[in-house]
Amino acid sequence: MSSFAMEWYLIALLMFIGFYCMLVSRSIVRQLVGLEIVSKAAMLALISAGYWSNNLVFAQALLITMIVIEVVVVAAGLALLVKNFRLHGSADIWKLDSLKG
Amino acid sequence: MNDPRLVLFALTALFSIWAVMARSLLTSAIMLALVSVTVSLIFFDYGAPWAGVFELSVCAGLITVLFIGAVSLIRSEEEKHPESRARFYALPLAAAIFAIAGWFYLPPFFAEMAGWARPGTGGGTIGLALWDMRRQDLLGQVLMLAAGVFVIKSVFPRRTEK
Amino acid sequence: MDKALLAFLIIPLFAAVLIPFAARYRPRMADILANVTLLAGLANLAWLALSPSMIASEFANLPGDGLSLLLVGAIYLVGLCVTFFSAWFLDENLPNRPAYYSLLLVSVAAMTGVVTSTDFFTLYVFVEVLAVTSFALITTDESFAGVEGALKYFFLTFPASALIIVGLAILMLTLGSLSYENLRIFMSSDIPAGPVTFGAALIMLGFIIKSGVVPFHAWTPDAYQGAYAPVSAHLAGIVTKISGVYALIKMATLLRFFDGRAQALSEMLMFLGLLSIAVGAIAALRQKDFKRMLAFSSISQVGYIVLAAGLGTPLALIGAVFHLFNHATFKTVLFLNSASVERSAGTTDMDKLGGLEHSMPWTSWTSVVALLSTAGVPPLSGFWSKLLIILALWESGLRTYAVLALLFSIVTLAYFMVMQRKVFFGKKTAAAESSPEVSAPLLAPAIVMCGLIVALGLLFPYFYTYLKVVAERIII
Amino acid sequence: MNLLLIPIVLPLVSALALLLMREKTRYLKEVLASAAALVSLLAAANIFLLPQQELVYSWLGAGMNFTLRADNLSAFLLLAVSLFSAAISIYSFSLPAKGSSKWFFFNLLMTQSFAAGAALADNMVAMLFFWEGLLVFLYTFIALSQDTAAAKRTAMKAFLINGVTDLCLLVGITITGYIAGTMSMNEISHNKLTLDYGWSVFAYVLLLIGAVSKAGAFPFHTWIPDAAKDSSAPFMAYVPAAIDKLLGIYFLARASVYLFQLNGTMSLILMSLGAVTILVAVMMAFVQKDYKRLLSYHAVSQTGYMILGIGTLNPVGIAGGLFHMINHATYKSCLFMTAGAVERQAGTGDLSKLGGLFRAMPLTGLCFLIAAAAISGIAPLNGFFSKELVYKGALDTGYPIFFWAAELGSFLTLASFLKLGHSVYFGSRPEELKDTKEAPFSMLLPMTALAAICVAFGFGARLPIENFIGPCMVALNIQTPMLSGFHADKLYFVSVIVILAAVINHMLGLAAGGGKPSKSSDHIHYAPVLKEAYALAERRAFDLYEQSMDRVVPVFSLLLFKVDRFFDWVIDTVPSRATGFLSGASSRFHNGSYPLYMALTLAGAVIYILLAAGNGGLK
Repeated sequence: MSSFAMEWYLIALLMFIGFYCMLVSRSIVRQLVGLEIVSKAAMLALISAGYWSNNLVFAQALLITMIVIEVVVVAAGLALLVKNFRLHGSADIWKLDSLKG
Repeated sequence: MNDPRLVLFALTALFSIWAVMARSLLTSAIMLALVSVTVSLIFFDYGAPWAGVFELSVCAGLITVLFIGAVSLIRSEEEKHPESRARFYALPLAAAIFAIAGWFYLPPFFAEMAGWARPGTGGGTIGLALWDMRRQDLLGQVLMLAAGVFVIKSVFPRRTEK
Repeated sequence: MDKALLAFLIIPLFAAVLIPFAARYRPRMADILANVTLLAGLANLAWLALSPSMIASEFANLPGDGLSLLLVGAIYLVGLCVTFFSAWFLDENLPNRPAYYSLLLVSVAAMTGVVTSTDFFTLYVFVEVLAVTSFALITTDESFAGVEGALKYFFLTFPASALIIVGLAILMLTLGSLSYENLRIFMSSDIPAGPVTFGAALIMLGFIIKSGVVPFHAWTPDAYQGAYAPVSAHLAGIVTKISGVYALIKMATLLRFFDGRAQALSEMLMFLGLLSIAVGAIAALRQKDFKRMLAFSSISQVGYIVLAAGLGTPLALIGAVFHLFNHATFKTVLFLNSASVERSAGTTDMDKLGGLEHSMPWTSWTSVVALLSTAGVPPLSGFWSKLLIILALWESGLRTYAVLALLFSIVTLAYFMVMQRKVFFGKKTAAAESSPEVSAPLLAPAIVMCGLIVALGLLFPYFYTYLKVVAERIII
Repeated sequence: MNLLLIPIVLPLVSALALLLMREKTRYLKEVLASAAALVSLLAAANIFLLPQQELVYSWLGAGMNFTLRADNLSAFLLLAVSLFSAAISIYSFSLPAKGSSKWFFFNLLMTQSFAAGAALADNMVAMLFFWEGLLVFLYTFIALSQDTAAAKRTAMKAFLINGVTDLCLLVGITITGYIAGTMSMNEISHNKLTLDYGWSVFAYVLLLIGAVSKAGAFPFHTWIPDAAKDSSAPFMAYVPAAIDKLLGIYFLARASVYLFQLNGTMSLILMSLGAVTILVAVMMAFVQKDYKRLLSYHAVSQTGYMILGIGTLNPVGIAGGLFHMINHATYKSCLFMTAGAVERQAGTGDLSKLGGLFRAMPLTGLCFLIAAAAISGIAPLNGFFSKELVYKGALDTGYPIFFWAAELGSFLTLASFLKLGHSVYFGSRPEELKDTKEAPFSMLLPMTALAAICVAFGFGARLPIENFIGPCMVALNIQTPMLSGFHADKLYFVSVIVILAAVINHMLGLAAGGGKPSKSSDHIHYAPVLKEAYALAERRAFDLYEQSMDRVVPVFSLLLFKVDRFFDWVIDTVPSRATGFLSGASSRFHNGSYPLYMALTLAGAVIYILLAAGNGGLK
C-alpha cells in the first residue's frame, strides 16, 4: 500500500466526517465547523497531489490563494450566522423552512 | 504506519471527530484550531513551509478568533436549546463503517490513480510562482478581499438614523 | 487571461472601492457611479463587437474566442439593468446602499474574471468571489426570507467548492497543469485519459451543483425567492449562469464531448439536463409565488443549456451559448417585473394577485414578450435557441431527448400562461385595486430587454454568424 | 430606393402613417392617401416606360429568391392598379358613406400595396404572400365600410369564399413549384408545364380556381352582389370592379398561357366557364332593382368575357381578354362611381325611386351614358373593340356556340343598361328628388377621367392595343398577330342587330311594365320557366356558400365539436391529472427542510462520483 493511497484514504475519511457534520448538525456554527473540515481535507488533497507529482511550489501558490478565499468565505458565513441570529433569535438551520412549495 | 505524516493525518481525523462531537461550541472551535495546526504540520512535513505558515497564522489563528467571537455572541441562546446528541454519538460508528468499507475500495483506487501521475518539473520559488504564473489569482485575491469587506459592510451596516 | 478584456474587470473593481468614499455624504453618488461604470463598459463593448467594420468582416477579427466577449456583454447588460432598476427601487434610507452597489460591481468584476479566465483554479477563485458577493446581496434587506435563502445558498453549494478543489488536485496529479489549453491538448491527443476525466468529472460536478441542476437544485428556488427583489434578477439572470453553466459549456468544449472521449460524462450531463428540464417545468406548474415559479422555470431553462452542453456538437454549443444569452434577457425581464409587482401590489403571492394588466399594462406586456421568448415562440429570440438545441439533438440521433425537450417547451408555455393569467389577466383582486404602474425608470430595463429579445429574434441570421465564429473558435 | 419598391412600400408606409392620425383631422388623411396614390401612379408609369426591370432579394438563405420583376404585363398591370387607386382615392375625397375615413384609406392603400406586390412578384410564393394579404384587407375593407351586422356577415362571406379558393391556390402553387422544381414564374415559362399527367392537371385546376375566384367568376361570385348592398360605392368601384378583375385575369393569363401549355379540353372547360358566367350573371343582373347590385352582377358577367377570351387560347382571344380586362375595369369603375354619386346626391340606389336625374346631374349622366355604352359594346367605345376581339377569338376556335352565348350576354347587358339608364336618368323625376344637385368636383374628376379613357380607347383603339396589349402579349411569349385596324363586317352587323334587338326588347318591356322603366325587365323576370328559377335564385338556392353554410356546415361542426371534446379530454384532462400529481409531489418534496436538501445534494454527488469513477477510464 503506497503512502499516497493511504494519505488520500485518510483525506476521504476526513471529508466524510465533515460532510456528516454538515448533514446532521442543526447549529449553523457546527455547519461551519463541518465546512472547515471539508475544506481542510480538500487542501490536503491539493498539497498531496502537488507533492507526489513534484509540483509542490505550484501547489503552495494555489494554497495561499485558497486560504485567503477560505477566510473570506468563513467570515461571510459567520456574518450570515449573526444576521440570522439577530433576525430569528436562533442559530438553528433546520428551523429555516419558510420557503417551500 | 511508521510514516510520521500518516500519524499526523490520523491525528487530524481524530481532532475533527472531536470537533464535531464536542458538546460545547467553544470546544468545537478550539478543536478546529487544533485540526488546523495538525494540517499545517502536515504542510511542513511535505516541505511546503509557506502554506504551513499561512495555515497556522490564518486558519488556526484568524478563523479561530472569528469562530470564538461568533460563538460567544450566540452561546447563551444556544445553551438554552441544546441539540440532540444522538446523531453525533453515531459519528464514530459511521466513520468506522466508512473507514472499513472504504478500506477495500479506496486505497486500490488511489493507488491506481497514483500510477497515472505525470511528475512535473518542480523548481522555482514560491514568490516567482505566485507572481509569474498565478498573477490572475492575485487579482482574484484582491477582488475576494474587497468582496469580504463589502460583505461585512453590507451585513453590518453603520446605522445612522436608528 | 484575455488581456483585451482585463479592463472590464479592473474598472468595476476600482469603482466598487471608490463608491463608499464617494457616497459617504451623498448616497445617490453610489447609484450614479455604478450606473456610469457599467454603461461606459457596455458602450465600449458594443463598439468592440458591433463596429461596422466588425460586422462587415463577419466577426472574423473578434478579440479572444468571442465567447468571453459575448458573455461580458451579457454580464454588463444585466448588471446595468439591475443597477439602473435598483437606483429607483432601493429604499431611500437603506443603510447599506453604498455596499450594495459595491457588491454589485464586485460581482460584475468577478463574473468578468470567470469568463476571461484561462485556467481552472482562476475560474474557481472568481466563482468563489461571485458566490460570496451573492450571499450578501441576497440579504440586502432585513427580511427573514433573504437570510434563509442566503444561508441555504451558502451551505448547499459549498460541497461544490470542495469537489472542485479535489478535482483540481487530481488534475494536477495526472495532467500536471490546470490550464484549459493543456486539458484541450490532452483530450485531443490519443493518450489514454485515465483519471484526468475523473478529475474533470469532479470539477464538472462542482459546477453542476453551482448551476442548480436537478438533483442539486434545492437551493435555487429558495435563494431566488428569498433574495432582495432586484438581486433575484441579477442572480437568476446572470450570476448562477456564469458561475455554473458557463463552466459546463467551457468543459464541454475542452473535454470534446462531440468526439466521444468522455462519452459517459457527456451522457450523464445530458441526463441531468433533461431531468432539470422536466423537474423544473413540472414544479413550476403549481407554484403560488411569482418569484418561486420563475426560479423553477430558471432550473428548467438551465436544463436546456446543460442538455445542449452535454451533447457538445458545434450546433448544440451554439444553441447553448445563445440560450444562455437569451436566458439572461428574458429572465431578467421577468424577475424585474416581479420586483415591480412586489413594489406596486406589495406581494408576489399569485393567489392574491390578479387583473394587473389594466393598472400595469407595461409590466404585463413586457412579461408576455419575455415569457413567449422563454417558451420558444417564434420569432422571438428564445425560439431560435431552443430550435437550435432541439435540432442538434435530432441530428445526433437522440430523438427521445429532442421530443422530450420539445414537449417540456410546451409545458413551459403552460405554466407561464397560468402565471400570466393569475397575475396580470383575470379578475382584479383587492391587492390589484391599489397598484398603479411603476415609474418609467423602473420599466425602462424591461422594455430595453424586450426590445433586445425581439431584435435578436428578427436579426437572428446576423447573430448566428457571430455565434458560428464563436463556436468555431471554442471548439477548434 | 429601387423604383420597383415604390409602388409597394410607399402605400404601405402611408397606410401605417394614416393609422397614427386622429379621426378628427379634416382632409389630411384624404390628401395623404391621394398623394401616395398619385406618386405611386407616377412611379408605375415610370416603370412601365423603362425597359424590363428586376429586383432580387435572396430569401431564407439560398434556394428561394424574392424577386420582383416588371415585365411588360406586370408593369401594365401595376400601372392599371395605381391608376385606379389614384382615381378612387380622389373620388372618395368628399364621400361620407365610406365608413371611418381613416380605416377606409388604410384599407385602400394596403390593398394597393399588396396588389402592386402581387402584380410584380415573379416568385409564386411571394405572389401568394401578397395575394393572401389582399384577402385580409378584403375582409377589413367590407367589414369597416358600414357599421352594420350585414357588413360583417358579408365580409365573412367574402373572406371565407376567397379564403377557400386561396387555399386551393396555395396548394396549386405548391404542386406547381414541386413539379417545375422552381417557384420562379419566369423560369417555369422557359420550360412550360404540360397537362399530360394527373398532378399537373390538378395543379392547373387549383390555380384556375384561385384565379377565377379572384376575378369573381361563377360560382365564386356570390359575395359581390351582397357586398354591393352592404359596403360602399368606392369599395365596389375599387376592389370587385377593378383590382380583383385585374389580378384574377392577370394570373389566369399567366397560368394558362405562361406557365402551362393547355390542351383543347381545358380550353373548352375555360370557355364554358366563361360562357356560363356571362349568361348566369347577366340574367341575374337584368332583373335587379338596385343600382349597385345591378352593376355588381355585370361585374361578374363581364368576367365571363375575359375568361372566354383567354380560354380560346388563340392570340386574338387572349388579346381580347386582356383588353377587356382593362376596359372593364375602366367603365365598371366609372359606373360604380356614378352609382356612388347618385346615392350621395339622391340618397337612394333603388331604381323605382329614382328618375330624371340627367338634368340635375348632367355630367354624371354623361359619364354613365359613355360607360354604359362601352359595357354594352356599342361602337366605337372601348368595350366594342375588346368584345369584338373576344368574339373573333371564339369564332376562330370553331365552336360558334360560345360566340352566340357571348352575343346573347351582350344583348342582355345592353337591355339591362337601357333599363338602368332609363330609370335613373330619364323619365319623370320623383317629387323627392327635386332639389338634387350635381356631384362635387372631387367625384366628377375621376369619373370623367375614366369616361374619357373609355372614349379614347374606343376611338383610338390602336393606341392601347399597340402600346399596352401588344407588349403584354410579348411578355406572355405569344406571337402577336395584326390586332388593330381589323374590321370584321359580319361581326359589326351582328352587333348592330344585337343593339336593335335590345332596344326593341326595352320597348316591349316598357309597354308590358306600364311605362315604368324600373319594371321594364318584368316580362322576362316573370316569364313562365324563368319565374321559378329567379324565385329560387332570390332564395339563394344557387349560392354554394349560403347552401353549404345552411346545410353542410352545422352537421360538420357538430361532428367536429364531438371530436374536439374527445381530444380535449385526452389532451386536457389526462395530462392535467398527471402533471397535477407530479407537481403536487414536487411541492410536497420542496418543503424547505435543509437536511433533506443537503442529503439530496450529497446523495446525488455520491452517485455521480461513483458513476464517473466507474466510467471515467479507471476500472
